[in-house]
Formats: sequence, structure tokens, C-alpha cells
Amino acid sequence: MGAFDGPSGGRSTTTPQPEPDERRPSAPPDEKPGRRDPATGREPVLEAKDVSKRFPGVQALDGVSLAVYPGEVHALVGENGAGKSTLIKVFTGVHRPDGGELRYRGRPVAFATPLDAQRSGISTIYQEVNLVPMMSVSRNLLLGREPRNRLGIIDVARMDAEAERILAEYGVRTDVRRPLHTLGVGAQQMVALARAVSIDAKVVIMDEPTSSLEPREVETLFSVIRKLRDTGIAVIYVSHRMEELYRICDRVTVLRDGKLAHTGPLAELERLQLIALMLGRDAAEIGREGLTRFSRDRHVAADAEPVVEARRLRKKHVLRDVSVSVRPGEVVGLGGLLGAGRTETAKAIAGALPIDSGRVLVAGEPLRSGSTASAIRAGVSMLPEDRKAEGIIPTLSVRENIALAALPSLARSGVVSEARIDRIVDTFMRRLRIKAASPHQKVSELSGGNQQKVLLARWLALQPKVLLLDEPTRGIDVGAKAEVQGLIEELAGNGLGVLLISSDLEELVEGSDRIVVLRDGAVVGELTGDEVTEERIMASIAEHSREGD
Amino acid sequence: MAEATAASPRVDRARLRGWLQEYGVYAAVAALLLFNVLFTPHFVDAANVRTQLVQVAPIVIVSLGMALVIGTQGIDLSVGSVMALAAAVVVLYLGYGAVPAILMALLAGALVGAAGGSLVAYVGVQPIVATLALLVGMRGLANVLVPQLEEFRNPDLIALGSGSLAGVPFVVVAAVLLTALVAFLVRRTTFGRQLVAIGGNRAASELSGLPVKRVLLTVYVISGVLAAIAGVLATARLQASDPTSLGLFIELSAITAVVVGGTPLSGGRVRVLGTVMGALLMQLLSATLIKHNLPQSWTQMVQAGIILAAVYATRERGTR
Amino acid sequence: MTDTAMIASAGDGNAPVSPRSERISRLLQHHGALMVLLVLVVVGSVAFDSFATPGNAASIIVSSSFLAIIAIGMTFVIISGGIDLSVGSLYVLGGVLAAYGSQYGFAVALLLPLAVCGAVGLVQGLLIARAGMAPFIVTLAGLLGARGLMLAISDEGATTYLVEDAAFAALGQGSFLGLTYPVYIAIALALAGMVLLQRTGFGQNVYAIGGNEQAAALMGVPVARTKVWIYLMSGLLAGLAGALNAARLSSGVTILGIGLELDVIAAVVIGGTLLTGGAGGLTGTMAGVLLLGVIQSLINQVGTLTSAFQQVVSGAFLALVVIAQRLLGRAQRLS
Amino acid sequence: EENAAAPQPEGTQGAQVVATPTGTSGSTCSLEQFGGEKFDLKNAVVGFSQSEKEANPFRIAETQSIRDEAAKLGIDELRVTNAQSQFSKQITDVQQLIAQGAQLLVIAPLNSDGWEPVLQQAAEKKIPIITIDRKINAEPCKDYLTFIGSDFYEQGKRAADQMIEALGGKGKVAILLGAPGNNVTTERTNGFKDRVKEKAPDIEISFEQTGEFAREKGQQVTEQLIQSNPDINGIYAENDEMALGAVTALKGAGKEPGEIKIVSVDGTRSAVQAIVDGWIHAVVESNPRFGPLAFETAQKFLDGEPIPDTVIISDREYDSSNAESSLSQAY
Ligand SMILES: Nc1ncnc2c1ncn2[C@@H]1O[C@H](COP(=O)(O)OP(=O)(O)OP(=O)(O)O)[C@@H](O)[C@H]1O
Ligand SMILES: Nc1ncnc2c1ncn2[C@@H]1O[C@H](COP(=O)(O)OP(=O)(O)OP(=O)(O)O)[C@@H](O)[C@H]1O
Ligand SMILES: [Mg+2]
Ligand SMILES: [Mg+2]
Repeated sequence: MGAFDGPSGGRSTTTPQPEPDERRPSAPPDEKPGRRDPATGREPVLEAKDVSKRFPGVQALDGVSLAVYPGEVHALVGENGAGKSTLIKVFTGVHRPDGGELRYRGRPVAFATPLDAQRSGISTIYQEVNLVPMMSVSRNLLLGREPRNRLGIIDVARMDAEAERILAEYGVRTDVRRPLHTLGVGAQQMVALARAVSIDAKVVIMDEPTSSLEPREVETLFSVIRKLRDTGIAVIYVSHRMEELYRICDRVTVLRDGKLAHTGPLAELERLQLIALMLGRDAAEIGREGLTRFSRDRHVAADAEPVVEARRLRKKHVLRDVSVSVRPGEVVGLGGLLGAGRTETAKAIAGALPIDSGRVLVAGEPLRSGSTASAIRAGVSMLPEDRKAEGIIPTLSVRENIALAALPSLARSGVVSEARIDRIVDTFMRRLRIKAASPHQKVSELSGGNQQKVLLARWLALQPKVLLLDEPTRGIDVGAKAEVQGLIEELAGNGLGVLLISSDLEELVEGSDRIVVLRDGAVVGELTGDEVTEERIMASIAEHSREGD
Repeated sequence: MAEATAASPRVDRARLRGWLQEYGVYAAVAALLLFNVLFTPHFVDAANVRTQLVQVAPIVIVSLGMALVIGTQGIDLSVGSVMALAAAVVVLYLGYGAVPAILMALLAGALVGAAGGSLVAYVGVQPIVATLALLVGMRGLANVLVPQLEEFRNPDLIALGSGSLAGVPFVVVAAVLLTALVAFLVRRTTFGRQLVAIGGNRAASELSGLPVKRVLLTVYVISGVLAAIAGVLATARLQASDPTSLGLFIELSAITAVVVGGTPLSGGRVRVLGTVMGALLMQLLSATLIKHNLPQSWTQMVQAGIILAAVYATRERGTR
Repeated sequence: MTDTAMIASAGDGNAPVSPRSERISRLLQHHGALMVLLVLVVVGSVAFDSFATPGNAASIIVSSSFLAIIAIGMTFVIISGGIDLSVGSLYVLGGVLAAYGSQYGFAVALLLPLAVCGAVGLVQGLLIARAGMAPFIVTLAGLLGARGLMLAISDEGATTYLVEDAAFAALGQGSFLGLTYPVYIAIALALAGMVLLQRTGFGQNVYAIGGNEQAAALMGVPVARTKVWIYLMSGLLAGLAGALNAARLSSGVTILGIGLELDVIAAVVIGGTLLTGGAGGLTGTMAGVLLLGVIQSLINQVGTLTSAFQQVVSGAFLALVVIAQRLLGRAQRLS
Repeated sequence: EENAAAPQPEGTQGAQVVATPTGTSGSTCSLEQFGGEKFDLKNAVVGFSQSEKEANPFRIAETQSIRDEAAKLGIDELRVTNAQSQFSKQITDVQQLIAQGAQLLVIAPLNSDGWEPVLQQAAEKKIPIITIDRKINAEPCKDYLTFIGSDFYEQGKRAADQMIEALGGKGKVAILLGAPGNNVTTERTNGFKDRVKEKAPDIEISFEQTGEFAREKGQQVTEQLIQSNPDINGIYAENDEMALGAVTALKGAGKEPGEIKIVSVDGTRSAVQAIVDGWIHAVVESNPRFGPLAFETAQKFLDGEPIPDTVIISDREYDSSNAESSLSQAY
């Protein structure tokens, strides 16, 4: 069929065509199992040819081809919902493709289950952390490969020691016997990573592995990836973070709306061009308009009364006298490393975490502690960090999910008004550009980025005074990220107070008027004005680390 | 992605499958009706139709409450015992007249529901054990109150059981009204939306400021009251209060009706009409087997087979 | 790479261990039923002279052994996030088949119930794992179907087969140190179950499936196969318990096991296994089984309660036990 | 008021009368044969194991009769357990009674088979067992002392006689069976069917469904029955509760009293009243008042007298001729 090199690569005509020599010659491909990389002469280890996959209402993949070679890091990029995760799941046997062919090590394959794929040497870290929360860290890490004693019985002591050793390589030090869910999301992600890599794999697929990692963990991850590449393992790497792609990836495949938009070496593509390919827009045009980002030129009256004020929040082992305040129209960033207590601070303010002492004032009025309902009534909304566990209601539609928190205000004496719901849902779906087949599509069927937008819509529908955003752009594509950032800007401009938590330092710095730095559950610094830089944040953390140790 | 929704044959098949999932239970009821019309003598007599509807009414009412509870990812095993308790209370207070007696019975149902609901919502006991304790204890309590079957001659209560409105038995009227009420509750009220949200993801609902505990408590209270209503109606029909055997094992029938009707036990969804159809299916099935005079062994095995077939046809399939 | 270590809260350079309170909490949560059991036994011994006698203790233990065997299977089922309502019917079916089979000798008496109950379990497992049907419904159908089958082979329950084989009867009646063989069989099976659950790949898979089925599948757990085994095992154990009971009673009594599934589930859940799956264990289950036996025995000791009051008391007991266990766990977690 | 139905301790109304004082096989058992030791009944620990909840007239009257008689005889240490219809629980109950030091056991068995473990333990300690209302399938005088109760097969036969008479020897009859697997169900069914086959081959038994001994089930099954078999002439209900359920169903369907002949077994007051009202044709009694006879037998045994291995009591019959006058004797 030749689809791999065929016109599908350049079907979107507005995109700048890559140089011809980047693309492999269109020799009749089906004579030999697999073709050779022109540069190295190697055969692809994993290959998709003209693969299609349809979900009810969505053509998630439409004739997509992809070839990955041993010893390369292959970036897979595209907007939210472009089909990246779906393609990966087709590779690993989670979904069965409707059409097309998959080849692995030169032979056609159809993995029946992820287990088959894993056994054959394709190891995957999925977008959502997919581990078992209630099992211990070591059991999660070594599930299926537990060390046995002579009787064939699991040797628990050795298992724990082994797990501790493996995790130490990834910079995770924790009691491996505790249940996984007691770890932060980032640490869980590292466990998943360690698990995937320590399996003897030929191909390692990573679907947005860095979305919940700290900068330092990202470094750890990159050194792992480089090691993998050097030992001849192929890595498929999905991420929305452009700088990362350029640092670590050799080649790139761009998907757009389920179709192949481009494939080729990454170095030859400029960042702007890559974004243009993803968005399906003209590079020059994007260059002119720029991708909307934080403008950093907002001014908040320094003497304005804070709209929300947290005073000496204290919770044993978690928070130590944390005080934060946000004024109307101000974006306050919360900086700190994993486990610093940023999420807990936000949750305590939103009434979702019972605290031992301290109080939260909204517009001067104290909130009843430990009650999300009263916080919401007072105008405090929190976008939770863990979308899957604490955000979406998977059984309900997009519409129901958006309207959920605002229901009481959309109802008269307990009876909901469908018209009012429709109006709100319609407004926000358009304003946030939520991509769904219809408002009645199940939210669990949306791509990660769109789920996040649905959640944002849920909170905005409440017309809050204060918005607490915990990692609002995690797992969101460049376009959407810019939109969300623009939105934050806009909201703040309208007088909303925003508390922003982000592990993306660049975003934090660009977005915040002021940054409060946390470490080990305590405030260790506050940066304002020109002090708001990445270096100062890192310095502030480091300084106190030294003191602390 | 609007252009991607263009129809294709594959989508049609998916839609058909979705349709079967949604309406499979209706098809099953229709099939069973057809069988009976063809092979069961006197099946289409008005009197027979009436008998089937009257007999199914209490199960429908109990199942409605069960559907709500299951929607919140819970389960209520206490419904049968609540029926018995309501039967006991209603004869105890019958001296004050039918209406006060019935109100007391409903109150008793509400209290049992509140007890179960508090255990689940506030103490955090798993629904199945919380309501299991009530299943055991409340049947005992009913028997303490009314140690043996007690006949009554109160004309109002007897009329409730055997009278009719424009040819439709009161019992059936009650079931229809309650079905409409519950359907309204689920579809149109804040409470209904919150209930399914809590069943779908409790943590998220809590963070979204929903009154999770209150909703859970209310759901169990509603289930208790509905079971009490069913108990009163069954008692009125029997013209005797029989706390020993009234509602025995009805929780299993109700759960079956709910699940066969397409409400998943994993919560987050409630199908009211499906539940009614599920109850009807089970009723028609047992009527068919009785009318054809099958021995108990066969009855049970055939029931097992049909339940499996119905649920198999309507099951939610994975992505492949 | 160690310099990039993420320091956990207790970060003191060494691998941090969980705080002691957390461990105590875990212990209590896992062994809440055991604590309540101990309390009840102490209270019972003080309050009633005839409670702590060897005879009474033996009767509690012996009668609990059958429930215990079934509860082992149920523990696996519930940890995997499922439920098995068919055990009560399989128990009586197993007994009737064993008694029927005993006329052909020891082997048939033992193997016939295992084969049939195992087959029912297998079919249930296949329907649940391969066809993706809800365990509650599949096993509810199993409950009906197995009881129907039992009625069919016993002439609508009218025929009670007697155990003909002396060796087989001895399996249920013989005793050692005052306890009958089924007690030792139950203990052996429980120990084997613990090893299977905690120390084998199969056990890990069971926990993983119950904890997060989707993740388990993605982590390479053979979900369907594991589930089939779980239900097969539950069916086998219920059948075995029925067979042993038939040996003890010397006959295939047909009126057994109605509502037994609820007792078994109660025992497992009281034992600290989460009905939502993913957590729990057999130590708790065994404590839960004994707890139910002790509660019954205490009610019998009082001796003056009417049957209705007995039910009220056992319902209240059940509620108290779960509340106590729940609060114990919570208090520890908060501190 | 609740106790109105219970027998008056001093009255002889409705007391059991022994039908076969010497037992069917004629063999007897004495303390010597049994091998136990004599003890004073008054100061002894006596265990009574009831099978089902005291929630129907039969069980209430039965337990009450045992309690009353024990009180009358001045037995302080009467321990009563209730198996709540769970056979396994009954076995454990009796074992625990033994552990509590019971010297005499009175058992109302839930099931005839499966008593092996209890019998072994009792035999070791030489505890005499009197089983009432249902038999235990074991060896009298060795495994247990004696059985006192009705003959359920005979009850079925007598019900058949009543039905045959009511229908004049031909017609269609439906049976409302008791709970499946229950000995009582089996024997009352067999007695009825055998008698019909033998004496009235023109009577066709065209319908048999279980009503599980409960009134509501009896009503529901009858409702189904009269829709699908409108030509039915008679209903044999294996206990009074189901018969009364059938009556409610017939009333609801607009039938006249006596249009369909109902015969049942038990002799509860409501059923006898229904005979008076014309809805039930006849009731065969099954007398639950075992207390006096049981303790009398025990006393005789302890006194060294030989006692029969089976004591069948004579059950009365109620029909329109005697219903009104014997209403007060029904339980
Ligand atoms: N199980 C499913 N059922 C129905 N539709 C689905 C399902 N999974 C994915 N989709 C749809 O397929 C499309 C592609 O989704 P996919 O998850 O592959 O996107 P993605 O590129 O990984 O996006 P993101 O960057 O947000 O993770 C989306 O429109 C999504 O709604
Ligand atoms: N790996 C860990 N080891 C020990 N304790 C941890 C760990 N992860 C989290 N915690 C506990 O949780 C508290 C806050 O963790 P959390 O990860 O929610 O904070 P955070 O700053 O929001 O981090 P992030 O949002 O980046 O995950 C820590 O102070 C600590 O007590
Ligand atoms: Mg994705
Ligand atoms: Mg966080």
C-alpha cells in the first residue's frame, strides 16, 4: 500500500513540507519485512502501517503510519485528542485497530493483550498512572517478576530490598512497604517508569511521563532515557512540553485529528514549524500572533484587601503554619518540590482537607473548616491535581460534568432547569474550545486535555471569587495550554484571585505576580516583582534545604 | 471533530449494540409476553393481566429504591426486613385508623433507612454489611413486635389491597405513581444528579461541594420508605400481617430487577424504567413457570438461565 | 543520580520508614476483627460459666470450620473485587452429591462434588472474566441454578442420600485432640491460602485486579485467567465444605445453605477485607468466621431470649462489630 | 392476648392424646437398656432445641407447651435454643446444649437426617434424647430415646380422604406444597397422592407448586393457578397458612365460599374459623402441644419404666360438623 510514505504524510496542505530527503524513498515497501532507515541502515523495530481506529462518534486514528528504529527516541506529538494515546494503545493491544497493519521486529503482529505486548518486549508507561494504589510500592514495582525462594514462593525481604535498590536509581527513597497511594503523584509516576524500564524491553513507550514530574525528576528521567537509547532500545516519547522534545528526541511524528501530519528528524524542524504542524496553522501566522502566553503586565493595587487569606494553616506531618493571601486580580504562584505541601495548602483552603489549626478568610469572613460546600458557597473553587481520581465523574456526560458543581444555582426548588444547563454548558464548551462529539458524550471518552477543560468549565460555571488551580496545564497541548493561560490572565483581569500551582517553573514564573515558596509544608520564601524568576525559586528551595539538613 | 461523526456502517453496528444494551430488557419482556400469549392458556384475560401487575407492584416499588441505592454504588439488603417491619407496625397502630398506621409504618421504614444511611455515610461502614446487620436485626424486631401472623379486618386497609380506581388496582396505581416520582427525582432534580455523580466518583463529588453524606443518607431513607410502602401494600393485599415471611429474599429479586434493567452495580447510573421492566421480566418469568407447572428444580434452573441470557445481551462491552 | 533524590517528608538520608502510628493503624485495621473477637471471648468467659468450656469451644470451632473453608474462597473473590453468591447453593449441592457418590466409594464421594461444584465455579468464572458480566448477577444465577440442580437430583429435595462409605464418613467425623478432621483441613487450607495470597504471583494478581483492574491489565496481569481461577477455587471450596459436612452428618441433607452466602460475606468483610476489592486477608477472615460463631454461642448462653430477640441481638452485634472495627481503624489513622 | 392461643396449663383442652401407646414396632426402651444413670428431673439441666422461629402458631404453641410444662414441674434449668430454620445451626445449638451440661435433650428437629454428630456426642455422655414432631432417622434406644409426634404420611392420607369425600371422587386438584426438601412436605405429599391413587383414580392432580408454608406465597400461587387452570375443583394445602392464602386469593378473584374445596393440615384457629365461614372444607390436625407428653415420658423413663420407641399421637380432624364447637381447642 505504501501508505507509510504515501500522501498521508503531507495530507494537510497548509503545513510546510519537510525537506524531501528527510523522507524515506518510496520504494515498494512490502517486498521485505520492514524497511531500512536510510541513515543507519537499520530496520524499524516497531511499525504501524496505515492504522485506523474508530470510536463511536470519533475517528481517533485515520490511516496513521509510524516507524520506530532501535536506539532512537521518537517524539509523538499532537494536540489533545489527536490520537497519540490511542495509537499507543493500538500498539500494545489495548485497542484492536479497525484497519492497517502492525509490525514488530519485522513480523506482522496483533497483540491480544498488553501482557502479550509486554512479554514480547514492548513496555509502556500510560498517560494516567496505571498502578494499583492499595498495593505496596514494592509489589507494584515488581508485580509479575517478584523474586522467589527455592520453593517458588515470593521472598518478601528480597523483593523489598530489590525495590528499594531500583527506586534509589530513580531518586525515589521511600518505605517500599507502604501502599502506593500514600506517595505523591510524581513519585508514583517514577515507580511506573522504573517498572516499565526495568522490564527487559526492546521498545519503551512513554505517554506524557513528565506531566507530573518535578524538574529534577525530569532530569533523572532523561538520563534513564539516554541510557536506554545507548543500549539500542527504541523509545516513543509523548509530551506537550516543547523544550523537552528538543532536548531528548531524535525524530518526530506529528498527529493531527487522527491523521499523520508529519514524520521526520526533529532537529530539522523549527519549534514554530512543529507547533504549526500540530495546530494545522501557518508558521508565519503563529510567529506574528505569537502563542498567547502570560503577558506579565498586570497591576494589582498593592493596598487591595485580600480576597482570600489563609492564616497559619497547620496539619501534623503536612502543613506547618502556612499563610498565603491572594488579592483580587492577583495570580499567586505556589512553588516548591514534590511533597512540599502545595496541594495540601490548596486543599486546606478549599475545605477539602481538615486542618488541626489555622483559618481561612474569604473577603474577611472566616470559612467553616473542612467543608468544601461552604468554601464553594463563599466563592472558593479548586481544580484538583488528580483529574481521574478527584475530578471527572467518568459515568456522566460532558454536560453533566460541567454542570455538576453549579447545579444548585441552576435549579429552582431542587428541580433543575435543562435550558439553563444547556446555556452554561454551551458557553463554556465554546469558550474553552472543548472537543467532544456532543455535550452528551461520556467524559471518560475525551482526551486528557479536554477532560481538564471540562473540569475548568465546572469551576468557572460557579463564578468563583478565588480559583485554586493545582497543575492546571498538566497534560494539555500547546494550543490548549496557551488558551488556559490566556484564560487565567483574563480571569485575573476581571478581578478573580488565582492561586496557581505548577511544576512547570516557566509557567509559574510567567504567570504569577507573586510566588510563595513551600518546603516540607512550611513557607520558606516569598518572591515579588523582579524576584519572580526560576533561579530565585530554585535558590530559595535550595537554601532552605541546606538549612534543613 | 464534528466531521468525524459522519455515519458509517461500523457506527451503525455500534449503535445497534448500544440500542440492545439500552432496550434489551424491553425486548426480553416482549419475547416472554409473546411466548405466553402463544402457549399459556388464558394469558391475555384481563384478570390475568391484573394479577401479574398486582403481584409485581411491591417488587417494582422496592426495586425503585434499590436502583437509587445502587446508583450511589451502594446496596440495600435490608429492604425485605423493612417490609416485614412495616407490616408489623401497621397492624400495631391499626387501632388508630388506617392512615395513622400507614404513616407510622412509613416512619419506621424511614428510620431503618436512616440507620443504614448513617452507618454508610457517616461511619463509613460498607453498605452490604451495614444493611446486612439491619436485614437480620429488623426482621427480628418485626417478629418481636408481632410474634405471629396477625389477621386484621380494617376495611380501609383491606380496600387499599383489593380495591381499584377505574378498574386499576390501587396497588398498581401506587407503583405507577411512585415510578413516575422516582423518574422525576432522577431526571429532573438536583438531588438525582448529585446521587449519580456520587456513585460515579465520590471523591470528585466531595471536592465539587456536593453534600455527599446528606445525599447518601437521603437515598437510604428513600429506599427504606419505598420498602415500607411495599410492605404496607403487600400486607393490605394479604389481609394479614406476616412479619415472618413477608419480603423474604426480596432483596435478591430487587437487585436482579435493577441489574437486568441495565443499572450497573458499579454505580453512577440509574435507569428507572429499565428497573420496572426488569421487575416485570422476573415476574412474568416466575408466572410462566408456575402456570406451566414446572417443578421447583426446573423453575430455578430456567430462571438462572434467563437471568444470564438477559444480562449477557445487555452487558456493557469493552472496547473490543 | 542520588543527588537528585526526592526527599520524602521523613527524609533523613536513609530510606524513611512509615511512622509507628501508621503501622499500628494498619495492624488494627487488619486485625480489628481479631481484637473484637478477643474482647468477646473474655467477656463471654467472665459472664457465663459454661462458655469457656472445652466442649463449647470445640463446638464453635468445629461448626465454624465449614464456613471457614468457604470463606477462604470468598476472600479471594472479594479481594479481586467480585462477589460469589452461589456458595450457599454449592455447599448444599456438594453435600448431596457427596452422599450420593459415597455409594460408589470414597473417591467418588469426594471427587463428584468437587467436579460438579468446580464446574459451576468455572462456568461462572468464564462468564465473569470472558463475557464481562457482573459477578453479582452471574453468581446469583449460580445460586438459583445450583439449588435447582440439587433439587433435581434429590427428587425435589425429598430424597436424602445417606453416606454409605465408612472411610468417607470418618473424614467428617474422625477427630484428633478433640477436634474433628474438617477443622484441620480448614486450618491447612487457610494456611495454604495465606501463602497463595501473600507469597505467590497468583495472589499478587488477585490484589492487583481488585485494586485497579484496568491498571492490572496494563501491567500485564492475566486478568481473565486469574478471575476464572478465583471463581473456580471458590466453587471447589464450597463443594468441599459441603462434602465434608455431608461426611460429618452422614447424609446429604437438602435444606442446608439457604442464606449462607450472606454469612460468609459478613465473615469476610468483618475480617477487614474491603468489598470494593484490593485489600484484605485471610487472618481477618478466619477471625470473622470465629466471631460469628462466638456471637451465636453467646446468644445461646443467655438461653432465655425468644427467637425474635435472638435475631435482633445478632443484628445489633453485627452492627456494633463493624462500627467498632471501623472506628478503631479511623481513630488510629487520625492520630 | 397474644397468649390466648397458647394452651392453658391446667386445662386439658387440646392436650395430646397418644394414639399408639405401645409404639408401632412394639419395642420398648428402659433406663437399663439405654445405659444411662437416673437423675432428678426437677434439678436437671434440660435442653430444648427448637427448629424454627416461634413465629407461627405451631412453633409458638410447641415451645410454649415445653416451657409451661417445665415450669409446672419446677424444672429451673431449662435451656432453649432456636435454630432459626438453619439446620447447621441446630446441630451446633444441640452441641452447645450438651456443652452446657444438659442431662436431657428435647429436640424438635428441622430435618430427619444428618444428626450423626449430635447423636455421637449424646451417646458418649448417655444423654437421653426425645425428639418431638419430626423423627430422627437413627436407632431408637441407642441413638435416641424415643419419638413423639404425628404421622405426616397419615395426615396426607387423611387429607386425601377429606378431599375425595368433598369432590365425590372425581375432579381436578391442585397441591400447594410446603418448603422443598422438608420431610413434612415429602410425607404429606406422598400420603395424599398414594391415597388418591388408591381410592379415587378419577381425581387428577393437575398442579403442584410450592407455597413454602407461607400465606403470601400461597396467595400468589393460587392467584396464578386459578388464572391458568380455571377448572380446578379442589386445593390441598400442606399447611393452614397456605390454605388461608389460597382463601384470600379466591376471595380476591370473586369466588364463592365452597366453590373450590380446600383441605389443609395443622388445625390453627384461623383455619378452623375458615371452616366455620365455609371457605375451607376440612383440616387435619397436627397437634403441637408436646410438653406434658414429653416430660411424662422422660419421667417414666427415669423411673425405670419401659417406654415405647415411637409415640404417635392421635390427631383430630375439623370439618363443618365440628368446627364451630372445637374452635376453642384449636391453637
Ligand atoms: N475509549 C474511547 N471511547 C471513545 N472515544 C475515545 C476513547 N478513547 C479515546 N477516544 C477519543 O479518541 C480521540 C483521540 O484520543 P487520544 O486519547 O488518543 O488523544 P491524545 O492525543 O492522547 O490526547 P491528549 O494529549 O489529550 O492525551 C479523542 O477524541 C477521544 O475523545
Ligand atoms: N514520597 C513521599 N514520601 C513521604 N511523604 C510524602 C511523599 N509524597 C507526599 N508525601 C506527603 O504529602 C505531603 C504533600 O505532598 P504532595 O505531593 O501532595 O505535595 P505537593 O507539593 O502538592 O506536591 P505535588 O503536587 O507536586 O505532587 C508531604 O508533605 C508529605 O507529608
Ligand atoms: Mg493522551
Ligand atoms: Mg500536588
